Amino acid sequence: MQVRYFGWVRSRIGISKEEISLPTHIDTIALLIDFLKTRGSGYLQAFEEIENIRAAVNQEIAPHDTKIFEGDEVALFPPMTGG
Amino acid sequence: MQVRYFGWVRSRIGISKEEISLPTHIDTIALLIDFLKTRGSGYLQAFEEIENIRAAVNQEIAPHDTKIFEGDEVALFPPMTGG
Amino acid sequence: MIRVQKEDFDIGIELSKVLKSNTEIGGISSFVGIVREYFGDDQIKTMTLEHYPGMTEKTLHDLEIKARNRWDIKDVLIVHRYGTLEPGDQIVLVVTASSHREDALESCQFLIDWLKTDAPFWKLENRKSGLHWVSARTTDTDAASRWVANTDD
Amino acid sequence: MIRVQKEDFDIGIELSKVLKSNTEIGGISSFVGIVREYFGDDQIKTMTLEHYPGMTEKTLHDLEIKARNRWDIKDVLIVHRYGTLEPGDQIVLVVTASSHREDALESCQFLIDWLKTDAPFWKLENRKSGLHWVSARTTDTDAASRWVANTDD
Repeated sequence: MQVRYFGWVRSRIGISKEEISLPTHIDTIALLIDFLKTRGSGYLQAFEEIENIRAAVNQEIAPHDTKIFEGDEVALFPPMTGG
Repeated sequence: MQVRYFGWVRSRIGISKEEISLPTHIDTIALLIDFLKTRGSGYLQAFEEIENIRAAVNQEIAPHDTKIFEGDEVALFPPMTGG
Repeated sequence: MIRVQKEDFDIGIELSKVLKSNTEIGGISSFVGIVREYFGDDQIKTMTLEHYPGMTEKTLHDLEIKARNRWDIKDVLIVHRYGTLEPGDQIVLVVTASSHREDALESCQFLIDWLKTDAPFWKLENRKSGLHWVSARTTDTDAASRWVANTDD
Repeated sequence: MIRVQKEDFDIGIELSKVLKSNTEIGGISSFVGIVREYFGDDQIKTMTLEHYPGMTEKTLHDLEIKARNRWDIKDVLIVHRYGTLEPGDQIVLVVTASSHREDALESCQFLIDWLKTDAPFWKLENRKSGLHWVSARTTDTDAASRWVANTDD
Protein backbone atom coordinates (compact mmCIF):
# COMPACT_ATOMS: atom_id res chain seq x y z
CA MET A 1 0.00 0.00 0.00
CA GLN A 2 1.20 3.49 -0.78
CA VAL A 3 1.02 5.87 2.19
CA ARG A 4 1.48 9.61 1.66
CA TYR A 5 2.14 12.32 4.24
CA PHE A 6 1.54 16.05 4.00
CA GLY A 7 2.06 19.18 6.11
CA TRP A 8 3.53 18.69 9.57
CA VAL A 9 2.76 14.95 9.41
CA ARG A 10 5.24 14.78 6.54
CA SER A 11 7.81 17.06 8.14
CA ARG A 12 7.75 15.13 11.44
CA ILE A 13 8.05 11.73 9.76
CA GLY A 14 10.65 13.09 7.36
CA ILE A 15 9.38 11.45 4.16
CA SER A 16 6.48 12.28 1.85
CA LYS A 17 5.50 8.75 0.85
CA GLU A 18 6.37 5.11 1.38
CA GLU A 19 5.26 1.61 0.44
CA ILE A 20 3.90 -0.32 3.40
CA SER A 21 3.23 -4.06 3.39
CA LEU A 22 0.05 -4.29 5.45
CA PRO A 23 -0.01 -6.99 8.14
CA THR A 24 -3.36 -8.75 7.57
CA HIS A 25 -5.00 -7.53 10.80
CA ILE A 26 -4.40 -3.86 9.83
CA ASP A 27 -7.62 -3.12 7.97
CA THR A 28 -8.66 0.42 9.01
CA ILE A 29 -6.99 3.83 8.97
CA ALA A 30 -6.99 3.89 12.79
CA LEU A 31 -5.11 0.57 12.92
CA LEU A 32 -2.70 1.77 10.22
CA ILE A 33 -1.87 4.82 12.31
CA ASP A 34 -1.27 2.64 15.41
CA PHE A 35 0.97 0.42 13.30
CA LEU A 36 2.93 3.40 11.95
CA LYS A 37 3.47 4.74 15.49
CA THR A 38 5.59 1.65 16.25
CA ARG A 39 8.04 2.65 13.51
CA GLY A 40 9.91 5.40 15.34
CA SER A 41 9.82 8.71 17.18
CA GLY A 42 9.05 10.77 14.05
CA TYR A 43 5.89 8.74 13.55
CA LEU A 44 5.01 8.96 17.23
CA GLN A 45 5.34 12.75 17.10
CA ALA A 46 3.40 12.99 13.85
CA PHE A 47 0.42 11.08 15.23
CA GLU A 48 0.42 12.20 18.87
CA GLU A 49 -2.66 14.43 18.47
CA ILE A 50 -4.92 11.93 16.75
CA GLU A 51 -7.85 14.39 16.68
CA ASN A 52 -5.76 16.57 14.34
CA ILE A 53 -5.04 13.80 11.86
CA ARG A 54 -7.12 13.76 8.68
CA ALA A 55 -7.03 10.91 6.20
CA ALA A 56 -7.86 10.28 2.56
CA VAL A 57 -8.31 6.92 0.86
CA ASN A 58 -7.76 7.05 -2.89
CA GLN A 59 -7.88 10.85 -2.71
CA GLU A 60 -11.25 10.99 -0.93
CA ILE A 61 -11.51 12.26 2.65
CA ALA A 62 -12.22 9.26 4.89
CA PRO A 63 -12.95 8.85 8.63
CA HIS A 64 -10.49 6.84 10.73
CA ASP A 65 -12.70 3.75 10.83
CA THR A 66 -12.64 3.42 7.03
CA LYS A 67 -11.59 -0.03 5.79
CA ILE A 68 -8.39 -0.06 3.78
CA PHE A 69 -7.07 -2.60 1.28
CA GLU A 70 -3.69 -3.47 -0.12
CA GLY A 71 -4.06 -1.56 -3.42
CA ASP A 72 -5.32 1.68 -1.79
CA GLU A 73 -3.51 5.00 -1.71
CA VAL A 74 -3.83 6.29 1.84
CA ALA A 75 -2.82 9.84 2.82
CA LEU A 76 -2.42 11.19 6.35
CA PHE A 77 -2.20 14.91 7.06
CA PRO A 78 -3.18 17.79 9.38
CA PRO A 79 -6.42 19.76 8.88
CA MET A 80 -6.25 21.47 5.52
CA THR A 81 -5.58 25.17 5.15
CA GLY A 82 -6.54 26.02 1.60
CA GLY A 83 -7.76 29.29 0.19
CA MET B 1 -36.74 77.08 -5.18
CA GLN B 2 -34.90 74.82 -7.58
CA VAL B 3 -36.79 71.59 -8.28
CA ARG B 4 -35.07 68.73 -10.11
CA TYR B 5 -36.57 65.66 -11.72
CA PHE B 6 -34.96 62.32 -12.56
CA GLY B 7 -35.87 59.02 -14.21
CA TRP B 8 -39.45 58.64 -15.40
CA VAL B 9 -40.51 61.64 -13.29
CA ARG B 10 -38.25 63.73 -15.53
CA SER B 11 -39.29 62.05 -18.77
CA ARG B 12 -43.02 62.43 -17.99
CA ILE B 13 -42.69 66.10 -17.02
CA GLY B 14 -40.35 66.73 -19.92
CA ILE B 15 -37.79 68.92 -18.13
CA SER B 16 -34.98 68.08 -15.74
CA LYS B 17 -35.18 71.17 -13.53
CA GLU B 18 -37.06 74.38 -12.98
CA GLU B 19 -37.29 77.35 -10.65
CA ILE B 20 -40.52 77.42 -8.68
CA SER B 21 -41.74 80.39 -6.66
CA LEU B 22 -43.28 78.72 -3.66
CA PRO B 23 -46.71 79.98 -2.59
CA THR B 24 -46.33 80.57 1.17
CA HIS B 25 -48.67 77.72 2.23
CA ILE B 26 -46.55 75.15 0.32
CA ASP B 27 -44.12 74.12 3.04
CA THR B 28 -43.69 70.34 2.70
CA ILE B 29 -42.69 68.00 -0.12
CA ALA B 30 -46.20 66.49 -0.15
CA LEU B 31 -47.74 69.95 -0.68
CA LEU B 32 -45.16 70.78 -3.35
CA ILE B 33 -46.14 67.64 -5.25
CA ASP B 34 -49.86 68.54 -5.01
CA PHE B 35 -49.01 72.02 -6.27
CA LEU B 36 -46.96 70.64 -9.19
CA LYS B 37 -49.84 68.34 -10.19
CA THR B 38 -51.92 71.45 -11.01
CA ARG B 39 -49.37 72.46 -13.66
CA GLY B 40 -50.36 70.05 -16.43
CA SER B 41 -50.88 66.48 -17.59
CA GLY B 42 -47.14 65.61 -17.61
CA TYR B 43 -46.96 66.48 -13.92
CA LEU B 44 -50.18 64.58 -13.19
CA GLN B 45 -48.79 61.50 -14.91
CA ALA B 46 -45.40 61.84 -13.19
CA PHE B 47 -46.94 61.95 -9.71
CA GLU B 48 -49.92 59.61 -10.14
CA GLU B 49 -48.36 56.79 -8.10
CA ILE B 50 -47.32 58.79 -5.08
CA GLU B 51 -45.98 55.70 -3.26
CA ASN B 52 -43.33 55.45 -6.00
CA ILE B 53 -42.10 59.01 -5.62
CA ARG B 54 -38.91 59.53 -3.68
CA ALA B 55 -37.61 62.96 -2.70
CA ALA B 56 -34.37 64.59 -1.68
CA VAL B 57 -33.91 67.96 -0.01
CA ASN B 58 -30.48 69.47 -0.54
CA GLN B 59 -29.28 66.10 -1.85
CA GLU B 60 -30.42 64.13 1.21
CA ILE B 61 -33.24 61.60 0.98
CA ALA B 62 -36.29 63.08 2.74
CA PRO B 63 -39.79 61.76 3.55
CA HIS B 64 -42.77 63.55 2.00
CA ASP B 65 -43.65 65.39 5.21
CA THR B 66 -40.26 67.13 5.30
CA LYS B 67 -40.49 70.93 5.60
CA ILE B 68 -39.06 72.83 2.64
CA PHE B 69 -37.83 76.40 2.37
CA GLU B 70 -37.31 78.85 -0.44
CA GLY B 71 -33.53 78.33 -0.79
CA ASP B 72 -33.71 74.50 -0.83
CA GLU B 73 -32.87 72.25 -3.75
CA VAL B 74 -35.66 69.69 -3.94
CA ALA B 75 -35.46 66.62 -6.18
CA LEU B 76 -38.31 64.24 -7.09
CA PHE B 77 -37.68 60.86 -8.67
CA PRO B 78 -38.68 57.18 -8.84
CA PRO B 79 -37.07 54.56 -6.55
CA MET B 80 -33.38 54.42 -7.34
CA THR B 81 -31.83 51.62 -9.34
CA GLY B 82 -28.11 51.91 -8.76
CA GLY B 83 -25.52 49.20 -8.84
CA MET C 1 -12.30 55.90 -2.50
CA ILE C 2 -15.26 56.55 -4.74
CA ARG C 3 -15.50 57.58 -8.37
CA VAL C 4 -18.46 58.45 -10.58
CA GLN C 5 -17.47 58.47 -14.23
CA LYS C 6 -18.55 58.00 -17.83
CA GLU C 7 -15.38 56.09 -18.71
CA ASP C 8 -14.88 52.36 -18.44
CA PHE C 9 -12.51 50.95 -15.77
CA ASP C 10 -9.91 48.19 -15.78
CA ILE C 11 -10.49 45.81 -12.87
CA GLY C 12 -6.94 44.42 -12.95
CA ILE C 13 -5.47 47.90 -12.58
CA GLU C 14 -7.98 48.93 -9.90
CA LEU C 15 -7.31 45.78 -7.85
CA SER C 16 -3.54 46.12 -8.07
CA LYS C 17 -3.81 49.71 -6.82
CA VAL C 18 -5.87 48.51 -3.85
CA LEU C 19 -3.39 45.71 -3.15
CA LYS C 20 -0.42 48.10 -3.17
CA SER C 21 -2.18 50.46 -0.76
CA ASN C 22 -1.59 48.27 2.31
CA THR C 23 0.63 45.33 3.31
CA GLU C 24 -1.91 43.96 5.82
CA ILE C 25 -4.36 42.90 3.13
CA GLY C 26 -5.14 39.17 3.21
CA GLY C 27 -8.18 39.15 0.94
CA ILE C 28 -9.78 41.33 -1.69
CA SER C 29 -13.42 40.93 -2.61
CA SER C 30 -14.88 42.52 -5.67
CA PHE C 31 -18.12 42.72 -7.56
CA VAL C 32 -18.68 44.01 -11.08
CA GLY C 33 -22.15 44.76 -12.42
CA ILE C 34 -22.59 44.15 -16.14
CA VAL C 35 -25.22 45.25 -18.67
CA ARG C 36 -27.14 42.13 -19.69
CA GLU C 37 -28.13 41.42 -23.27
CA TYR C 38 -31.70 40.32 -22.67
CA PHE C 39 -34.66 41.25 -20.52
CA GLY C 40 -36.59 38.00 -20.85
CA ASP C 41 -36.82 37.57 -24.63
CA ASP C 42 -36.51 41.28 -25.26
CA GLN C 43 -33.06 42.26 -26.52
CA ILE C 44 -31.39 45.21 -24.82
CA LYS C 45 -29.69 47.50 -27.33
CA THR C 46 -28.36 50.09 -24.89
CA MET C 47 -28.82 51.08 -21.27
CA THR C 48 -28.55 54.72 -20.22
CA LEU C 49 -27.70 55.53 -16.62
CA GLU C 50 -28.94 58.89 -15.41
CA HIS C 51 -27.76 60.10 -12.01
CA TYR C 52 -27.95 63.03 -9.64
CA PRO C 53 -24.50 64.65 -9.70
CA GLY C 54 -23.42 65.73 -6.25
CA MET C 55 -25.91 63.53 -4.41
CA THR C 56 -24.37 60.46 -6.04
CA GLU C 57 -20.87 61.21 -4.79
CA LYS C 58 -22.25 62.06 -1.35
CA THR C 59 -24.21 58.79 -1.15
CA LEU C 60 -21.31 56.62 -2.27
CA HIS C 61 -19.01 58.36 0.17
CA ASP C 62 -21.49 57.81 3.03
CA LEU C 63 -21.72 54.11 2.11
CA GLU C 64 -17.93 53.83 2.19
CA ILE C 65 -17.87 55.37 5.68
CA LYS C 66 -20.61 53.01 6.89
CA ALA C 67 -18.70 49.98 5.61
CA ARG C 68 -15.45 51.15 7.19
CA ASN C 69 -17.20 51.69 10.53
CA ARG C 70 -18.79 48.26 10.51
CA TRP C 71 -15.98 46.04 9.21
CA ASP C 72 -12.23 45.94 9.64
CA ILE C 73 -11.37 46.93 6.09
CA LYS C 74 -8.09 48.32 4.82
CA ASP C 75 -9.39 49.77 1.59
CA VAL C 76 -12.65 50.38 -0.27
CA LEU C 77 -13.17 51.35 -3.88
CA ILE C 78 -16.51 52.11 -5.52
CA VAL C 79 -16.56 53.08 -9.20
CA HIS C 80 -19.97 53.77 -10.73
CA ARG C 81 -20.48 54.69 -14.36
CA TYR C 82 -23.20 56.81 -15.95
CA GLY C 83 -24.13 57.50 -19.56
CA THR C 84 -25.06 55.12 -22.35
CA LEU C 85 -23.73 51.56 -22.13
CA GLU C 86 -24.07 48.43 -24.22
CA PRO C 87 -24.64 44.79 -23.25
CA GLY C 88 -21.47 43.34 -21.75
CA ASP C 89 -20.30 46.77 -20.55
CA GLN C 90 -19.25 47.24 -16.94
CA ILE C 91 -21.59 49.41 -14.84
CA VAL C 92 -20.19 49.36 -11.34
CA LEU C 93 -17.21 48.05 -9.42
CA VAL C 94 -17.04 47.48 -5.67
CA VAL C 95 -13.74 46.39 -4.12
CA THR C 96 -13.11 45.78 -0.43
CA ALA C 97 -9.81 44.68 1.07
CA SER C 98 -9.22 43.32 4.55
CA SER C 99 -6.85 41.20 6.61
CA HIS C 100 -9.68 38.68 6.93
CA ARG C 101 -11.81 37.30 4.14
CA GLU C 102 -15.08 37.53 6.09
CA ASP C 103 -14.76 41.30 6.41
CA ALA C 104 -13.88 41.70 2.74
CA LEU C 105 -16.72 39.45 1.54
CA GLU C 106 -19.43 40.85 3.80
CA SER C 107 -18.59 44.51 3.27
CA CYS C 108 -18.54 44.00 -0.51
CA GLN C 109 -22.01 42.46 -0.38
CA PHE C 110 -23.24 45.22 1.94
CA LEU C 111 -22.04 47.93 -0.43
CA ILE C 112 -23.53 46.41 -3.56
CA ASP C 113 -26.85 45.80 -1.76
CA TRP C 114 -27.08 49.42 -0.65
CA LEU C 115 -25.92 50.85 -3.96
CA LYS C 116 -28.96 49.18 -5.52
CA THR C 117 -31.43 51.00 -3.30
CA ASP C 118 -29.66 54.18 -2.16
CA ALA C 119 -27.45 55.44 -4.97
CA PRO C 120 -29.36 58.00 -7.08
CA PHE C 121 -29.15 56.28 -10.45
CA TRP C 122 -31.97 55.49 -12.85
CA LYS C 123 -31.62 53.07 -15.71
CA LEU C 124 -33.35 53.46 -19.07
CA GLU C 125 -33.17 50.43 -21.33
CA ASN C 126 -33.50 50.82 -25.05
CA ARG C 127 -34.89 47.41 -25.93
CA LYS C 128 -36.06 45.93 -29.18
CA SER C 129 -39.62 46.53 -27.91
CA GLY C 130 -38.93 50.18 -27.05
CA LEU C 131 -37.71 52.34 -24.16
CA HIS C 132 -38.22 50.99 -20.64
CA TRP C 133 -37.23 52.40 -17.28
CA VAL C 134 -35.77 49.66 -15.05
CA SER C 135 -38.02 49.15 -12.00
CA ALA C 136 -36.65 48.94 -8.50
CA ARG C 137 -37.03 45.36 -7.22
CA THR C 138 -38.51 44.80 -3.79
CA THR C 139 -35.96 41.99 -3.36
CA ASP C 140 -33.28 44.69 -3.56
CA THR C 141 -34.89 46.60 -0.72
CA ASP C 142 -35.08 43.36 1.26
CA ALA C 143 -31.40 42.63 0.57
CA ALA C 144 -30.39 46.06 1.78
CA SER C 145 -32.59 46.06 4.86
CA ARG C 146 -31.29 42.74 6.22
CA TRP C 147 -28.07 44.64 7.03
CA VAL C 148 -30.13 46.86 9.31
CA ALA C 149 -31.71 43.90 11.10
CA ASN C 150 -28.27 42.34 11.59
CA THR C 151 -26.51 45.33 13.12
CA ASP C 152 -25.82 43.48 16.38
CA ASP C 153 -24.14 40.45 14.78
CA MET D 1 -13.13 25.81 -14.59
CA ILE D 2 -10.43 25.06 -12.07
CA ARG D 3 -6.67 25.44 -12.24
CA VAL D 4 -3.90 24.48 -9.82
CA GLN D 5 -0.65 26.17 -10.73
CA LYS D 6 2.69 27.52 -9.54
CA GLU D 7 2.41 30.62 -11.75
CA ASP D 8 0.77 33.90 -10.82
CA PHE D 9 -2.49 34.95 -12.48
CA ASP D 10 -3.82 38.24 -13.87
CA ILE D 11 -7.26 39.00 -12.44
CA GLY D 12 -8.15 41.44 -15.20
CA ILE D 13 -7.48 38.83 -17.87
CA GLU D 14 -9.29 36.08 -15.96
CA LEU D 15 -12.36 38.24 -15.40
CA SER D 16 -12.57 39.35 -19.01
CA LYS D 17 -12.43 35.70 -20.12
CA VAL D 18 -15.32 34.90 -17.76
CA LEU D 19 -17.28 37.91 -19.01
CA LYS D 20 -16.84 36.90 -22.65
CA SER D 21 -18.01 33.35 -21.92
CA ASN D 22 -21.69 34.28 -21.65
CA THR D 23 -23.97 37.18 -22.60
CA GLU D 24 -26.43 36.53 -19.76
CA ILE D 25 -23.98 37.61 -17.08
CA GLY D 26 -25.23 40.52 -14.95
CA GLY D 27 -22.71 40.34 -12.13
CA ILE D 28 -19.29 38.89 -11.45
CA SER D 29 -18.08 38.31 -7.91
CA SER D 30 -14.48 37.59 -7.15
CA PHE D 31 -12.21 36.99 -4.22
CA VAL D 32 -8.42 37.00 -4.18
CA GLY D 33 -6.44 35.65 -1.24
CA ILE D 34 -3.14 37.40 -0.60
CA VAL D 35 -0.05 36.47 1.45
CA ARG D 36 0.08 38.85 4.40
CA GLU D 37 3.30 40.45 5.61
CA TYR D 38 2.85 39.90 9.32
CA PHE D 39 1.58 37.27 11.70
CA GLY D 40 1.02 39.53 14.72
CA ASP D 41 4.43 41.20 15.10
CA ASP D 42 6.27 38.35 13.42
CA GLN D 43 7.30 39.19 9.86
CA ILE D 44 6.51 36.60 7.19
CA LYS D 45 9.41 36.18 4.77
CA THR D 46 7.84 33.52 2.55
CA MET D 47 4.88 31.16 2.59
CA THR D 48 5.13 27.74 0.96
CA LEU D 49 1.94 25.99 -0.12
CA GLU D 50 2.16 22.22 -0.27
CA HIS D 51 -0.74 20.33 -1.83
CA TYR D 52 -1.89 16.84 -2.75
CA PRO D 53 -1.75 16.69 -6.56
CA GLY D 54 -4.72 14.84 -7.97
CA MET D 55 -6.84 15.19 -4.87
CA THR D 56 -6.61 18.98 -5.11
CA GLU D 57 -7.99 19.09 -8.65
CA LYS D 58 -10.70 16.60 -7.70
CA THR D 59 -11.75 18.64 -4.65
CA LEU D 60 -11.87 21.94 -6.52
CA HIS D 61 -13.83 20.33 -9.32
CA ASP D 62 -16.34 18.88 -6.81
CA LEU D 63 -16.74 22.31 -5.21
CA GLU D 64 -17.43 23.86 -8.61
CA ILE D 65 -20.15 21.25 -9.26
CA LYS D 66 -21.71 21.86 -5.85
CA ALA D 67 -21.83 25.62 -6.46
CA ARG D 68 -23.33 25.16 -9.93
CA ASN D 69 -26.02 22.84 -8.52
CA ARG D 70 -26.96 25.22 -5.76
CA TRP D 71 -26.92 28.59 -7.52
CA ASP D 72 -27.88 29.83 -10.95
CA ILE D 73 -24.35 30.61 -12.11
CA LYS D 74 -23.14 31.05 -15.65
CA ASP D 75 -19.45 30.56 -14.99
CA VAL D 76 -17.06 29.59 -12.19
CA LEU D 77 -13.30 29.93 -12.06
CA ILE D 78 -11.07 28.73 -9.25
CA VAL D 79 -7.31 29.25 -9.56
CA HIS D 80 -5.18 28.03 -6.65
CA ARG D 81 -1.42 28.41 -6.52
CA TYR D 82 1.15 26.23 -4.79
CA GLY D 83 4.88 26.65 -4.17
CA THR D 84 6.76 29.41 -2.39
CA LEU D 85 5.15 32.84 -2.29
CA GLU D 86 6.05 36.20 -0.80
CA PRO D 87 3.97 38.78 1.09
CA GLY D 88 1.63 40.57 -1.31
CA ASP D 89 1.56 37.59 -3.68
CA GLN D 90 -1.79 36.23 -4.85
CA ILE D 91 -2.65 32.74 -3.50
CA VAL D 92 -6.12 31.98 -4.78
CA LEU D 93 -8.77 33.43 -7.07
CA VAL D 94 -12.47 32.57 -7.02
CA VAL D 95 -14.74 34.08 -9.66
CA THR D 96 -18.45 33.44 -10.03
CA ALA D 97 -20.69 34.98 -12.68
CA SER D 98 -24.46 35.03 -12.74
CA SER D 99 -27.44 36.90 -14.14
CA HIS D 100 -28.23 37.97 -10.58
CA ARG D 101 -25.84 39.44 -8.09
CA GLU D 102 -27.10 37.37 -5.14
CA ASP D 103 -26.12 34.12 -6.85
CA ALA D 104 -22.71 35.47 -7.80
CA LEU D 105 -21.99 36.86 -4.33
CA GLU D 106 -23.22 33.86 -2.35
CA SER D 107 -21.56 31.22 -4.50
CA CYS D 108 -18.25 33.08 -4.34
CA GLN D 109 -18.42 33.15 -0.55
CA PHE D 110 -19.45 29.47 -0.46
CA LEU D 111 -16.47 28.47 -2.58
CA ILE D 112 -13.90 30.41 -0.61
CA ASP D 113 -15.32 29.08 2.69
CA TRP D 114 -15.05 25.48 1.52
CA LEU D 115 -11.64 25.90 -0.07
CA LYS D 116 -10.37 26.85 3.39
CA THR D 117 -11.45 23.59 4.98
CA ASP D 118 -11.64 21.05 2.13
CA ALA D 119 -8.90 21.80 -0.38
CA PRO D 120 -5.80 19.71 0.45
CA PHE D 121 -3.31 22.53 0.90
CA TRP D 122 -0.96 23.10 3.82
CA LYS D 123 0.81 26.38 4.42
CA LEU D 124 4.29 26.68 5.88
CA GLU D 125 5.31 30.19 6.87
CA ASN D 126 8.95 31.14 7.03
CA ARG D 127 8.77 33.90 9.59
CA LYS D 128 11.44 35.99 11.27
CA SER D 129 10.98 33.74 14.34
CA GLY D 130 11.34 30.52 12.31
CA LEU D 131 9.24 28.02 10.37
CA HIS D 132 5.57 27.69 11.35
CA TRP D 133 2.79 25.57 9.87
CA VAL D 134 -0.41 27.60 9.55
CA SER D 135 -3.11 26.10 11.81
CA ALA D 136 -6.63 25.46 10.62
CA ARG D 137 -9.01 27.93 12.29
CA THR D 138 -12.20 26.61 13.87
CA THR D 139 -13.91 29.76 12.57
CA ASP D 140 -13.15 28.46 9.06
CA THR D 141 -14.89 25.18 9.81
CA ASP D 142 -17.84 27.15 11.20
CA ALA D 143 -17.95 29.33 8.08
CA ALA D 144 -18.00 26.29 5.83
CA SER D 145 -20.57 24.35 7.84
CA ARG D 146 -23.15 27.14 7.89
CA TRP D 147 -23.68 26.34 4.18
CA VAL D 148 -24.74 22.84 5.25
CA ALA D 149 -27.20 24.15 7.83
CA ASN D 150 -28.68 26.48 5.24
CA THR D 151 -29.26 23.97 2.45
CA ASP D 152 -33.02 24.50 2.57
CA ASP D 153 -32.89 28.29 2.19
